Amino acid sequence: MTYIAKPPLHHPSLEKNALGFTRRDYEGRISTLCAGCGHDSISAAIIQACFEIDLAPHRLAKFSGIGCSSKTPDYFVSPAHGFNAVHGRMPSVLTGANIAAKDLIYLGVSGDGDTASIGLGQFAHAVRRGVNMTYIVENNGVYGLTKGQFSATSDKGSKAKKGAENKDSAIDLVMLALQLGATYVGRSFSGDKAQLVPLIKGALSHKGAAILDVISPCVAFNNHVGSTKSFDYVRAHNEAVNRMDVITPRAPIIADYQPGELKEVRQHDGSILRFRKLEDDYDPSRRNAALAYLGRKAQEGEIVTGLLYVDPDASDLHDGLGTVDTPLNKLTDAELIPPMHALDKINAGLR
Amino acid sequence: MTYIAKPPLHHPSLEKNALGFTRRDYEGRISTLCAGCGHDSISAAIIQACFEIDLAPHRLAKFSGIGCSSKTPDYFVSPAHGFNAVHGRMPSVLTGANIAAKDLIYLGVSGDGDTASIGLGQFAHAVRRGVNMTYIVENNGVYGLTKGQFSATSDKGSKAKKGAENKDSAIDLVMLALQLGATYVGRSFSGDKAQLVPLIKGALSHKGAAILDVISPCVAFNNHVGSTKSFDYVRAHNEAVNRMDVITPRAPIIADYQPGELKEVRQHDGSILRFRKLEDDYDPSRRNAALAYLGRKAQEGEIVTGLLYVDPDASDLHDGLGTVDTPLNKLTDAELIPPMHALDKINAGLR
Amino acid sequence: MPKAIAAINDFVVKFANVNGSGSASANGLFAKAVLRMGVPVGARNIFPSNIQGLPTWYEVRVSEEGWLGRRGGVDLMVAMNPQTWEADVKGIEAGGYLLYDSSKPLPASKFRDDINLIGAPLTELIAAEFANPRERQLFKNICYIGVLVQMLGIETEVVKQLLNEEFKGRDKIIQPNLKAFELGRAYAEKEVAPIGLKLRRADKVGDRIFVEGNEAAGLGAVYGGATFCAWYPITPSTSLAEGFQKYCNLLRKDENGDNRFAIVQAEDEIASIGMVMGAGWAGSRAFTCTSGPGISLMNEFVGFSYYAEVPAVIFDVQRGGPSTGMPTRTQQSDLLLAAYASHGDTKHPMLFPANPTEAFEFAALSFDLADFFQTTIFVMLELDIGMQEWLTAPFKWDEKRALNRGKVLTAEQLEAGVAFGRYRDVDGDAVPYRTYPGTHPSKGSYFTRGSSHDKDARYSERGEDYTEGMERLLRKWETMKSHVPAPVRKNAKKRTRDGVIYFGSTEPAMDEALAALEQRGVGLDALRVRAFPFSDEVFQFIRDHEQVFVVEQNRDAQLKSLLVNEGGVHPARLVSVLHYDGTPITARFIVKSVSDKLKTGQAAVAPEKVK
Amino acid sequence: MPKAIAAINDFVVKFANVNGSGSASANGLFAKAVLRMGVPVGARNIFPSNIQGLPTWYEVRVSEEGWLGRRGGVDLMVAMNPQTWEADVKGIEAGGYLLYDSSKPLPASKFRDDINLIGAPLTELIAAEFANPRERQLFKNICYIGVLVQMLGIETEVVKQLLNEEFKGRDKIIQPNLKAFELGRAYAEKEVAPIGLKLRRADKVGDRIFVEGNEAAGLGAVYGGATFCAWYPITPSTSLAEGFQKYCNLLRKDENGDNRFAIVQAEDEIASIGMVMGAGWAGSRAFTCTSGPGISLMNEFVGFSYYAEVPAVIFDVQRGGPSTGMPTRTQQSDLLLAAYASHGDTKHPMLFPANPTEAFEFAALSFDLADFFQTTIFVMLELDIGMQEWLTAPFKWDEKRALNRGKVLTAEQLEAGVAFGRYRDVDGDAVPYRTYPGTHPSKGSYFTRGSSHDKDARYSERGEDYTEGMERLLRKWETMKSHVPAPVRKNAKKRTRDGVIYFGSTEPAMDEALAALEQRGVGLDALRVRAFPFSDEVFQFIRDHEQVFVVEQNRDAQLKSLLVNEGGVHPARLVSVLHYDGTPITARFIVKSVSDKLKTGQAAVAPEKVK
Ligand SMILES: Cc1ncc(C[n+]2csc(CCOP(=O)(O)OP(=O)(O)O)c2C)c(N)n1
Ligand SMILES: Cc1ncc(C[n+]2csc(CCOP(=O)(O)OP(=O)(O)O)c2C)c(N)n1
Ligand code: SF4
Ligand code: SF4
Ligand SMILES: [Mg+2]
Ligand SMILES: [Mg+2]
Repeated sequence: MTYIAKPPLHHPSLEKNALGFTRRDYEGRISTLCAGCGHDSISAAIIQACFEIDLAPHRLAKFSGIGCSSKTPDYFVSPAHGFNAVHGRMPSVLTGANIAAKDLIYLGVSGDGDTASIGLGQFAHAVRRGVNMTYIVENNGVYGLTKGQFSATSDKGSKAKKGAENKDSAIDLVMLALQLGATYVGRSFSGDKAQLVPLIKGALSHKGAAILDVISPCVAFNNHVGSTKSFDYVRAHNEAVNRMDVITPRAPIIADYQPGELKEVRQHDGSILRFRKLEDDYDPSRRNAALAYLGRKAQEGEIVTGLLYVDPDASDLHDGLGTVDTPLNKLTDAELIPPMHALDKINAGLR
Repeated sequence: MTYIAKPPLHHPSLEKNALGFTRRDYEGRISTLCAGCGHDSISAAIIQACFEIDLAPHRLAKFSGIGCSSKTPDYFVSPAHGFNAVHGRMPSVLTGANIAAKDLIYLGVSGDGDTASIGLGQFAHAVRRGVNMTYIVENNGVYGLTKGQFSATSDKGSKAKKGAENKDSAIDLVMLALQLGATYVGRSFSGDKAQLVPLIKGALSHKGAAILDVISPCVAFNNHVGSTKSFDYVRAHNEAVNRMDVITPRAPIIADYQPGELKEVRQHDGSILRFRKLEDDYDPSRRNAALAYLGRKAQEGEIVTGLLYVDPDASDLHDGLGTVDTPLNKLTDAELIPPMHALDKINAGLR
Repeated sequence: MPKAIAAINDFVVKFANVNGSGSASANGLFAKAVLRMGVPVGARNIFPSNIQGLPTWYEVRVSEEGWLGRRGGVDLMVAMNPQTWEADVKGIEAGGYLLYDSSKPLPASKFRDDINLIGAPLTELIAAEFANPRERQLFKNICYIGVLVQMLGIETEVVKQLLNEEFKGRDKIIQPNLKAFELGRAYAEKEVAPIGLKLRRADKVGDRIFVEGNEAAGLGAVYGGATFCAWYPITPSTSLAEGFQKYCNLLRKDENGDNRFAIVQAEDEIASIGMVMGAGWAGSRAFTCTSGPGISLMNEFVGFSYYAEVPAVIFDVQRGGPSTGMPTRTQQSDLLLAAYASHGDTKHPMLFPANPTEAFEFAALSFDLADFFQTTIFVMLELDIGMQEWLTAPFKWDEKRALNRGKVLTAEQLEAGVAFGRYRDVDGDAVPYRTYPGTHPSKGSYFTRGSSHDKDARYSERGEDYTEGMERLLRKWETMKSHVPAPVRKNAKKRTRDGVIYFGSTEPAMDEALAALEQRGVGLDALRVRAFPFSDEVFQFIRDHEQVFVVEQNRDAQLKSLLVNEGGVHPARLVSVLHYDGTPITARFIVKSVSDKLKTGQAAVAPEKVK
Repeated sequence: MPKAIAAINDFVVKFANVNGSGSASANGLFAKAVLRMGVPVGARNIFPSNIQGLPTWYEVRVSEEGWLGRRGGVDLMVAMNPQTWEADVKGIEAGGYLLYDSSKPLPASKFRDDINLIGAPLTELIAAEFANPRERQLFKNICYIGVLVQMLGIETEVVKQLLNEEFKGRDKIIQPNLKAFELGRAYAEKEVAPIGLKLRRADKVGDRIFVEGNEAAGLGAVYGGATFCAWYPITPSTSLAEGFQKYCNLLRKDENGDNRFAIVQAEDEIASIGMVMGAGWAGSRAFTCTSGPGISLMNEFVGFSYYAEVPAVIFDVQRGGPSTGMPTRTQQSDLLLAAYASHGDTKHPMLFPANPTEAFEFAALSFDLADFFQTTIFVMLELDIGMQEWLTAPFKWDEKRALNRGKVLTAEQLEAGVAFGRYRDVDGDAVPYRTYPGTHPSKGSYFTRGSSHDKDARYSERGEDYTEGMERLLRKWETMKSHVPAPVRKNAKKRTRDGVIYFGSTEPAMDEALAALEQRGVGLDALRVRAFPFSDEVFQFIRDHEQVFVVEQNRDAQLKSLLVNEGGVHPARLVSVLHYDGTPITARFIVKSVSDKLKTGQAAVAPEKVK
């Protein structure tokens, strides 16, 4: 059992933000994830981001599907309502809530299995609709909660040519989101707080569908994007200490690197992730260019991180629906129930 | 009620192919689609293609979901087994059959609603797996059988910039298929037999997932790729002859144009489709290049047609699964049931 | 040749056409004309699952007495579809009438000698006056209406009036219609001898309206305060979403033309119900409408709604199952699935409207029930109600009626220190309190999940927490029994030991059947069930009778199963009458089945054999 | 201080640990050691729905008499988890024993004075010998096994032997384990006084094997000729697919190492069942394995399978519902859903294995049934069977047994002119013939669809075609009754008017309960139901008794509902005994419930109140 890593040094958790909340006000229940799980680092980043943008904790609405990643909304921002949906169907639930209460900030947290396998359809259509939300995929390339099977993103990052020879070609959620019309698209790494926190802040402030693909290593099943052997690896590895049922607590992996830099990150199973951070002067306003760049880099086996695309004045689902400013869940009987004479008129028309 | 358009001129239906079959041997039951429906033209093209590649009719296996388009497998190649699955789930059924009987040729026919809306997830994952099949989307940008609602492809072809302002951004199935690793990807128009028949022949002969997006106008609901008003249009239009329940038989739309040419096709509702046929010297071996080209043309409001990408020596699902050459459905008891002594050994190991 | 059927204001006319040919609205015009004559009609479209070119029928029951269900049999057949000619001619009662297009001569073999033939050269008449083929196809329909109107003695003015109303001011449309109509009428006046079937002006329609159940339900959702519809097109439910849209545009726009509603066509049914869950959870009244296949797909979320206690309304416009089945035929065959949908121990309330008026009322009511009980309410419509126009009581709404949003704690209450535990049974009715998201800065937030939880919505794997919650859900189920619509009882004139239970669209045919049986000296007390869970009256009714017929439009006696399972009733006392070929049940079928079973004393056989 | 519990080869040991700490296999070693002593054990893991850091328990029932179900109560608690210490200590029977880590002193308040305390400084012992923290955590487990072995008098050799078998030749692993084991054993030898619980070598295990039901079912699928598994991971069914994979790799590779099988991890459960449909349709034996949520998602395809008559096998390893519920707890609560899954009128056969041996047999059988009846067969496993190791009869296979592929026409037969109509009832058993795709160049092709069809699989909207098909499906259902596994009856020693019906994992607890009740003079005839539809014997059994208890591990008496609904049984004669908190039912619970109900004469109350 691990606590969300608290920011270090003299009780910074007692600092107050513009609304007078301390970081503690954005914390949640004790995490039940494995010690060192990347997901906990992401929860910490979410807490930091909400604190820094001065979001009143109860104005947030948290959603998730099913999986270790999907458990995390219970571990941050307790004053916010949370909704653990069924597996792979969180996007539709979030969409419905957003339609009902447009005055809240919507955050969806999911896993690569929850989003790219069972949830692919709902993910794609929520993006198409431009639901005003921040959607974070905690991507470990594996099914953690069910003990280490591959997910549809498992091969991401491996050489495209080789990739073609792999059983199933991997789904790159970032490219998919771009193609489906997401208006804020970024990728990062759970261990790169310096990059992740600003990305989340931007996503929470963005109007429209903001998609963040966050690589997040699983310490229990040592899987990683690009790895194709990790499940066997777990068996072998665990057998060495003679039990299939041993999960050794690990320290979270940290990665701190500069714009433009290529960073090789070694995971718990020794595998390497090759992160390429976008240059400072990268222009995130060109959708097709972003797609092309990602395609090129993927061929070189690099995982591009950073803010890949943003349309600052995107419109969202409510614009399309033409709903009133008052959230639908706050409309009064008077606004909802038509007068009796309207009914008389309708009856007359049906005779 | 219409018959599949028979090829014209002196009983060509009596010509024999290499196997001694006449075109009639590839026909099906009488179509119950609306007179002039683009889907019937596609059925005719399928018949032509099967005839020309000398496919023994019973070696074909036909699959579809639910919709007007999905009814068509009943209207071609009667000697082949057919399977009308449930709505949007045909890809999984075809995959299972393909795994069971690898010695048949697999053809899936679907609609844009069946594939891009409810079926998006299964479509994407069947493509990822490289199922050895020809998958034809009879794309009319509308739900025909349920009377004219939009489908997820409804806006395709309209200016990307404008598109961005539309409610939902459209799904381009061709770009999606390319990104998900399809190894044969093409687009055509139901009225362009000269282009369509060869595309289908190539797809049927290709090993791996071959995806064809075929634009196919709906005469009843006059919808078309890019149209955003067609449902209202139907109402208005039909009202002019004072009934909501009148479907006027139409002649199918024909389009014959040259490689490299830009062809404007006027649909029954007067709307325009702008087709750009690939140059003869287009190189279909570069996946990323194809994606980029499609993106560019889409911005110019052009629908690129032709064979966009092909990997001639692609591997398929069975390669990944390492199955024996004998189709699984032909394995004998002897090959399937392990000997008793194997069981004794297993028992011993469990004491 | 048997005696020609003679009847005034009491007969069945059936039209046989090809779909997409424009017949539907012409036939509808005929039904409306009869209504305008003050004579009630029950009218039903029987249409194929395709868009153009297949057989379609329209059956009109004319009944001054007011029997609006299907009677069975056809007195006058308007046979306009060569594909189905044979069966259509065969279907006519001996002594009945056949109206056909005599433009092309037909061999005698095509006819019957025990019916009365009325040929009218419709094609010729129209061809003489209209040039373009589309108009020719189209106006043939209105032309035979002209013939009928003349033959039956319907007032011409009535039809002209209807045409004028329908196309107010659009002369370009009205003129050719009137012309075609007059062509038929004049021909009949000259060439067709008066027949035994007559329409005579009466005053039996009253203030009733003529409307489809789906449209009524859509309107009911507007009055019920629904703000969000997430749906996926499927026959026969599509027109419910369209009805909601139509009336929202009419009644739910604010002064700036902005929408006090939202309608999303989802990518499939799982997404539809998922969106409804999210909206219901957030405090909007939300619904989806679908049919059998959609219910099958929604199972997982329905179970979630039951266990996490999230309000939702699902309109299931039932069609012929199983699987894709008969999409354009009617059935009552989703009861078992809806009642116990999803894995694990679950139960879900259902409402059974019997006509468009109740479709309107139950639609509105369902949102109060969903909000109060925080669970999924199924409104079990049927194609026969949803997609058919019924002559039914006008819509009413009590101006004083407020929306019952159930137990929702406000910021003020929380601020005032009201203790909040999401799944606590505070009031003893097993219905817990909830909060909308964002209600209060520090109090009232909770976590909704489909996994096991304790009274305060915290994740828990403790057996005690789990069973406590599951038992409360059972108690909540008990509470519902007195909140859902009570059954409607009609007693036989004389005391009787026999009863009959039925529901939904069976009502009109049952009314006629009960009268017919009573005439034959068979008296049955009748109970129309209107909701699940069943209230005690239902079981009291069963206890009050030795044997109870249960009339259903499905194969497996699904309502009977629910009665037995929920009420511990001895199955042997419930005798099933089942009609499930996809056509609406008829009075004659009920009369015959009940009479036969009474003769053979079916109800007496050993339990194992019953059903 | 009550008398210390004294028992030989008959007691309950429970281990309380933290998951992911390596305790599971250490505890498993203990159970195996007892078995090697010739004494039967029933062993159960109770684990959380997470990967590391939450409470987990392992309960071992030691019973020379052979009672392998849960008895209830704990005689010796090995309390290694501070999180659950209180509840764990509380759970011990008065006079029972508590083994704990005494490295850190604990206040008296933490203990009870009516139990016997056995402290062992496990942490210290290990810390003294092992440096790295991971090893320290790990070997603490094997260390307390050493203490137990010594305390209970298990032969040390047995444990050493087991370790050597498990890690054949891998000394680097064996040595530290032996060391840690010896540390604990030696300590106990010196410091722990002998206790009242003793293990004595016996010869009661016989040739039985110790195996999980999921692994057994996976193996059964291999012998049953399954060539394709499409699945989606979900607890508690995942290990079934893994078992199939393991045994396919062992037994189904050809000489070139190519696979005579295929396993696909689908993107979700809808795709899994869809693939199974396609493969079954094409003539391969295919299955999927899942749990409740998956069944909910598969509804639509299951209905398709019923109506289009496509063979499929679904293993439902049941867990605690509804919704996500209790993923790692056991229940029997998917019966109603599986029996009537999907919209419209449908019924689906179910098999109820009671242990891994039957899981093996029924798995193999299910493919014959699916192929012969061309419909979905549900094999209803339970977490308690699937994910627990059971001491069970060894697997057997009759070498002469051939796979029954059902009514499949070959090219030769078609060539010879055998008439083929896909949905015709040729043999009078209502089971039609089918063909595999590609069988014959011109004969034998047909079109499979979920929409209404006629005898020859042509699309049809005619009511007659539809009802003919639906009635044949009912007759097919009748045929099944004599083909599915018959119930197993055990009569009480003396004649009795009371009976009990149960199924699945309830068997071992029921066996012990029946014996206990008999001792108290309560004799019950017992019937274990093994399949749905129920054969006549089941209803005969009910007729033979005045009252029949129905013991189930769900809240809503789902088996009772099926009995009443399918057999027309009077619900009042069936008295439910329900256990559904997610833990396996215990003998003590059954004894108490039955005794209580017999006292209060429950069975006599009015029908409406029953259940
Ligand atoms: C309908 C359904 N199918 C399967 C499962 C089992 N299940 C729980 S979590 C999970 C996968 C989670 O993977 P991912 O989304 O990547 O989350 P992670 O644990 O890796 O963070 C699955 C298959 C389920 N809960 N519901
Ligand atoms: C589960 C389910 N939902 C909805 C439907 C109703 N339905 C039938 S066809 C169809 C859409 C068909 O659109 P498309 O695939 O584009 O085919 P088209 O008719 O346009 O050729 C729908 C929604 C269904 N049959 N099953
Ligand atoms: S299993 Fe993997 S994903 Fe799940 S909590 Fe442990 S480390 Fe994280
Ligand atoms: S409705 Fe449209 S798609 Fe369907 S058959 Fe008619 S023309 Fe074709
Ligand atoms: Mg994952
Ligand atoms: Mg379409």
